Amino acid sequence: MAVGFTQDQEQFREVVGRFFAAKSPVTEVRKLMQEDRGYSRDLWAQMAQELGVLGIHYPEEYGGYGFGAVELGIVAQEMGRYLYCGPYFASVIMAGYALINEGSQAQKERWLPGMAAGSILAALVLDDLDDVAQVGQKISWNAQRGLNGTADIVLDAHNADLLIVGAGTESGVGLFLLPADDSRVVITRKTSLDETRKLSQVCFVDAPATPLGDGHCDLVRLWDQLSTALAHEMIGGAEHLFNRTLEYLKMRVQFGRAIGSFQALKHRCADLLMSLELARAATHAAARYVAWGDGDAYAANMAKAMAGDAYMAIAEQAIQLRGGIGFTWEDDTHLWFKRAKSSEVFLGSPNWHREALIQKIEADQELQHA
Amino acid sequence: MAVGFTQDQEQFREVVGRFFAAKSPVTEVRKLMQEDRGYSRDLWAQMAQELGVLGIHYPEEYGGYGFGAVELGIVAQEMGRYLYCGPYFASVIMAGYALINEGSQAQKERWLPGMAAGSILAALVLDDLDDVAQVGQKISWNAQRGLNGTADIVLDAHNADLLIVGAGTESGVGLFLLPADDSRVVITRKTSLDETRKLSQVCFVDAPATPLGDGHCDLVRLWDQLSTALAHEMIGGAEHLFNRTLEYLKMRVQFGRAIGSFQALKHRCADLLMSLELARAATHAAARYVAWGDGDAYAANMAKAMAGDAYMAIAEQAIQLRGGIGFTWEDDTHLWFKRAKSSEVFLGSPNWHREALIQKIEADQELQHA
Amino acid sequence: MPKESVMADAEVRETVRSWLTEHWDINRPLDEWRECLVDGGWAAPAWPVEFFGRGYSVEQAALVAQTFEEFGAVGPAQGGPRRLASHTLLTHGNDAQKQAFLRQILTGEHGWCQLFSEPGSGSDLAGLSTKAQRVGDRWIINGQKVWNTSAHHADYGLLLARTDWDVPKHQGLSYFLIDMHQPGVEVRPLRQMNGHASFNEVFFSDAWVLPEHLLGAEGEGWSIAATTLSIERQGFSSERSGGRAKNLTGAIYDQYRSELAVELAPYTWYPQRTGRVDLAYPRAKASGKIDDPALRQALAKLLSMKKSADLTEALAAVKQRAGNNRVSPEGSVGKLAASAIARQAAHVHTLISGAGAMLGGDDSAHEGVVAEILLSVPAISIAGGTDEIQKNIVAERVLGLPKEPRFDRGPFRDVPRNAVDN
Amino acid sequence: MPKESVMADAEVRETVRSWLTEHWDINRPLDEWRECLVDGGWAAPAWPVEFFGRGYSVEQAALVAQTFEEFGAVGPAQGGPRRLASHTLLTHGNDAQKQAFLRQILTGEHGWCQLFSEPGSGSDLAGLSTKAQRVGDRWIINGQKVWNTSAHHADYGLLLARTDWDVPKHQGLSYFLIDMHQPGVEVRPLRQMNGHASFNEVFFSDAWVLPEHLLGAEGEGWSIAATTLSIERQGFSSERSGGRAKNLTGAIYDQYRSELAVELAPYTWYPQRTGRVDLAYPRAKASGKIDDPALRQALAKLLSMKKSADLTEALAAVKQRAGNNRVSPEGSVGKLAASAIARQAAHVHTLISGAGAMLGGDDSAHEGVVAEILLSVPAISIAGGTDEIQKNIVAERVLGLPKEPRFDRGPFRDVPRNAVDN
Repeated sequence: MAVGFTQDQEQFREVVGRFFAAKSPVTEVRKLMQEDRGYSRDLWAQMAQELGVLGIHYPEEYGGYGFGAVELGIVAQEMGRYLYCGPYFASVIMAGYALINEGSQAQKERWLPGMAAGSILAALVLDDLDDVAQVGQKISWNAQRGLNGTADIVLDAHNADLLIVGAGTESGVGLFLLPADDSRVVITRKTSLDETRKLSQVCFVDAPATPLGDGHCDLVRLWDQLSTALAHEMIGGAEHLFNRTLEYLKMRVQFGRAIGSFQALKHRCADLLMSLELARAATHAAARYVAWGDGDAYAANMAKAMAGDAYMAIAEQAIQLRGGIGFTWEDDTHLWFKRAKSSEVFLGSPNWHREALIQKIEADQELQHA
Repeated sequence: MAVGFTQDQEQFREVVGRFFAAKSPVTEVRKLMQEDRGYSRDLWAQMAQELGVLGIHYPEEYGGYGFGAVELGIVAQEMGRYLYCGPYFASVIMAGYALINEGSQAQKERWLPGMAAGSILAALVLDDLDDVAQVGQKISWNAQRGLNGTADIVLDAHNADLLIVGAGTESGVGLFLLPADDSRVVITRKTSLDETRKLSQVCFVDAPATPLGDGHCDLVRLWDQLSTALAHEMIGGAEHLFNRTLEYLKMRVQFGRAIGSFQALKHRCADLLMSLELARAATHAAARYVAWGDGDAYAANMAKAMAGDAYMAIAEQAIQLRGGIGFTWEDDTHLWFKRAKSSEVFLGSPNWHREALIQKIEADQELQHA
Repeated sequence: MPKESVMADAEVRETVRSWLTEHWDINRPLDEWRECLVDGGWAAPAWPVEFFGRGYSVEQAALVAQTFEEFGAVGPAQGGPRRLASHTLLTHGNDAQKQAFLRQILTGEHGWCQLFSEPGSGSDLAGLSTKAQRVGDRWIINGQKVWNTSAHHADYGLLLARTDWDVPKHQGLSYFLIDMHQPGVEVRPLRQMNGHASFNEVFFSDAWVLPEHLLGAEGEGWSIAATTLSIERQGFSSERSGGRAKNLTGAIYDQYRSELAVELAPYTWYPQRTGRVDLAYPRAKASGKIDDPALRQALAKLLSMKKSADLTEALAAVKQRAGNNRVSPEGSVGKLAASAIARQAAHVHTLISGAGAMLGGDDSAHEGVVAEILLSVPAISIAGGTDEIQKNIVAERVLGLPKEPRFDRGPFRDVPRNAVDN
Repeated sequence: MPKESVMADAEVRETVRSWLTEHWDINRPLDEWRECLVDGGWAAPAWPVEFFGRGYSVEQAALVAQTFEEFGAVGPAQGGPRRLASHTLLTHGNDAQKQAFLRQILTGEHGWCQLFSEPGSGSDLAGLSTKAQRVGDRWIINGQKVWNTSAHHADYGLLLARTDWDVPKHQGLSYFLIDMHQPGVEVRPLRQMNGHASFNEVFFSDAWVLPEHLLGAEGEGWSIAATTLSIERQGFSSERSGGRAKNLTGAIYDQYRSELAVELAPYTWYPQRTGRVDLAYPRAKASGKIDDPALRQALAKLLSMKKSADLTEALAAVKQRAGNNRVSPEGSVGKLAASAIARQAAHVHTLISGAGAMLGGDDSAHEGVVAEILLSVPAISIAGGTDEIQKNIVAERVLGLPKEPRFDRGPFRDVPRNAVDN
């Protein structure tokens, strides 16, 4: 069981962390969340050129850096910490993983270099974000009529040049590719609970689309990859909120003493630290599983479930321990709270992932006894 | 929504409480739990003659006092408080309810007066104590071969003169009656986790038995009645442990102060009080439902689930807050802890009762929309 | 005329009804009607005769209100802060103050607000540090208040400020009636995380109060505030309903509805703050999520908690009516239970929505209500005293556990406090 | 002979192997073999040459142990309390004390026990009140200890007692080596709620200690106790396994097994104390309860907590090896996680057993193990420092939150304490 990070990875985390600390201060977050586009094109270009993270986990032959889930996880964790606003999760992670996993060589050559360079934005359209087994029930594809159906919640579809769409076919669920500006695609913006993450409804009416690769795909693998990246983002956010809360507890005085000296609050913080530490260990283990198959097949489920619970618990307490001020718009806590709530339910609830974990153990046991 | 008790009922509670405080001190509990019989015949006679609680909820025409679930609940609550050891739950409550509910007039005349007078002990044999819907799967009855099968856990069967047995028949599950000393009944004593409650396995081999009433029965109603009585017993135990723990926290000094002045412990006690108050309210509501049909059909399920969770939470903390001494045999806490654990799983776990609650709501809704 | 306190119920009803028959007119302007109400003693029948009332008992006053309701007549100006002001004035005001303010409260001419909490003193209200200094013939006020509902349209404020820094914190406070329309008072709306702006911040920069608007004596502020807070704790649920009049047709009703809309605006999200347990089962059923066993467990827990909390509250009410006035466990856990229920409800609504909980505003389920639940529930364990304070109270007053050691018993000047205050 | 600290691994192994080849004999009596071991310096190779050791590094000593294990040779006398005694003596004993006691620890001639905790001072160990008074040429001991594993067959005890009541509590303690075989010492077994009796209570009534058996100086007891406690925290898991030797055939192994059986008797239920996570999935599967969705949720939580706690522990170990010795969050939450895991495991085992959990003793599932789990798990959040103390430590040392106010800083005589002490 490998644990921990290499020195290079630690250094990379520092560089990425410093970058977003500088480029994604909360004033910027508050500005972008009000806007429809929701991200800065300048910063996107810097992320491609200066920081080099847009294609961090794409193979080098397609303009990427050839790293894997561990390094991508570092980026996601730091983005989550600073609540970075932009289509990174939608394009680089979601659509990127889909292309890497399933794309033909030609498709990868056509799209990945542009995505890594920052000139192309893609979005992955899944018609179910609760349960991977339900994907492809509401959108169908066949060779004659192309894509038909609706996905209710799609990240950053309104910013995308390219859509990759999960759709049911006669022979299972496949991924399909089409330009986002096709007239038979209707993208309708939706209001988000977490306004730092832009959502749309995407509707297809006889929209022609090309199969990604051979039209078959391993959706469970993709779901695990995305869940793992999301868990990292959550851990970063949870760390930030937890640290901010500790600072507040040390500074805020009531009844003549810092409220952090009240034992009930101290013990609560110890409990939160435990959840956070365990969730972080699970999340980093999931990255190693996704990267190298090292560890348990349920690693991503464990990570997403634990990170989701820990982030929400910390977010709730971050408000509660601030009292009234924590409930105001002016205070920043709610921005992370909303991200926590939205991430909790995105790509499977903690309950869903726990059920998936047991199913994987059962499958594994059956394999062993077969 | 009626709430609260009448003055008569409050007075009755006081009388019963004083009785068991005097007659069931913990020294007596420790003595009886070591013995195989597990109860005092003298005390049983006093309970019949002086206290008059053996037939508290039996109709007066059968030697009972004609009271209902509320008064029976008061008795059960006080017994649970003092950890009364004896076949009250098995005979008076379990077998008693079965007879009252389903017995023919002749059967009630034959058995209830003796049970109320303390001269006859009965036991209710159910082959499943987890799920009322599973009763009658392991024991069967037919007119030719009588009873066959095994119940793994039966309360106080070894003390019983009379057995009432739930068994599957061609036309559903029924209750059947036979003397406990029939040679085709094998009663094997089992070790209990909670040694204040004596258990046996009961096995039938072609044992002749008479149908109770017409051989059909409303097991769900019976299960609700028993669960409600058990919930009362749990509330009494929980109250006792909680009060004892508060006393300890006020008395025990560490670091130069009473440990009850530490905020983390104070807040924990406030949380426990909340669980206890809510569970008690639910339990007393269940008694009113069982007695008069007043309230929700799921009242007993709500009570059993909440009382089970509250009692276990209080029992765990009663040990934890005492530290090492709470883990010793010498300290009395474990006696109640074991009763709490054993009651948690007896007649359906909290999870089972919650599921049952939802099923009843669904049934009710369908009825309303039908 | 029979002595009113011994009037039979039927007689009260009849008196009201005949008076209304004579005076009620749906085409009368609302303010004029309210003047008439006050003149007739019907705006506050339980108040003393010398102060616009009729000296009725509380039960009789309730009968009057009920008769108004049946008749479809609009009552006196209501609104939480107005009631806080009138009851505090009735208890602690001198005759001149009562004469000066009570009438305009009932007619609705004056709006009021409460100015207690401060950014630096939330749970520790008595640790507030807004300063009132006597300079010449005036009190000069400097400091900041927060959570002031209705302050943006209030004419007067109930102000708690520190007049003595050399005594323990509870002893140095005084209670003022402050004119909100003056240059030294600035009111800014305060937006919450759920998007609503139900409260204000109020800034005082050399604002002033006349000496005759000190309520009670200097240094008595804390005990007077206790009266205000106890009225606040009784809640405003009945007043917030608006009654039958809000659905009737006629000119005066239109005016009444406009008034109501303004006064109730801060509270539209309050039902969501409780978690909307009422929506849980119907939403689970409608969405098909009722078949998820884990949801069923969570839902059963929620419904059990809610039902047993209702039972507990009912029991507490019975005991209170029976005159059992000591702090009862049933009553004291109600607030904690409400928090636990709201949190569990938010959890259940999240489970029902699944990824749908990513949507906000009107795109959220149930016409936007679900997002509002998720973003409002955090308030319930904070507003009106945090759960932490409530647990201290339960542990000490109900369970008799020893008190926390105190570090703020000395002169307030020497008590450590937040930098923002100094 | 090359300097041992620079000996290559292979050379260490070879030296051990050739010595064992020469001396090891399975028909030799165990006590004779242990004398031989000590004489050869192999009983404690990491100890100094002048005290029965060879001055090896910790890594080299581990190699020696490994080679013994491979060879199938029995090592020196082990057992937790003996190791506490020897390490504390090595660090704080004078030469005479080391000469007097260390050899008989290694040979197994003397058993030891720890005499720290008292009924009146559990979490607050430094608040202990067993009294040591200098009377003539002896220290006279009066008081009571508790949780003393092995005290019933110990020859000597590590005793912490109060010698000065007029200084703050940590400063008034002294550390004694007490002869357990004397009339003033009474040892009584202490039974736990799970039926086992792993501990003892020890009562001192005018028991005595020779002045030369005061360890360190008078008043230094607390800092010496810290050494003992830090060794205790390292755990005894490897020693408790008994190694390969416990399964081999031969006279000396029989003797070793008897010794082991006595020493390990108190610990047979320790695995159950952790909740036996290893049994959860197999039992759920075998019972068919795995199909219960609520159980699946609880089980998944359990397995996730366990797995991530293992990962966290592994990470803490990596960091510690990397020389990062400051208190790390990873290390500090381990004990809390173990408690949470054990509680969750008990919950899961309860769900699996259902009404079967009513059975106890051997009638309980898995040959009685399940009942033992349910009745042993409460110990894990208490033993070795309660969760409450651990949370204080995490909050203060890891998270840097302010300390609790203290009420026990003055002379111990004036500090409030439990009636039982006085």
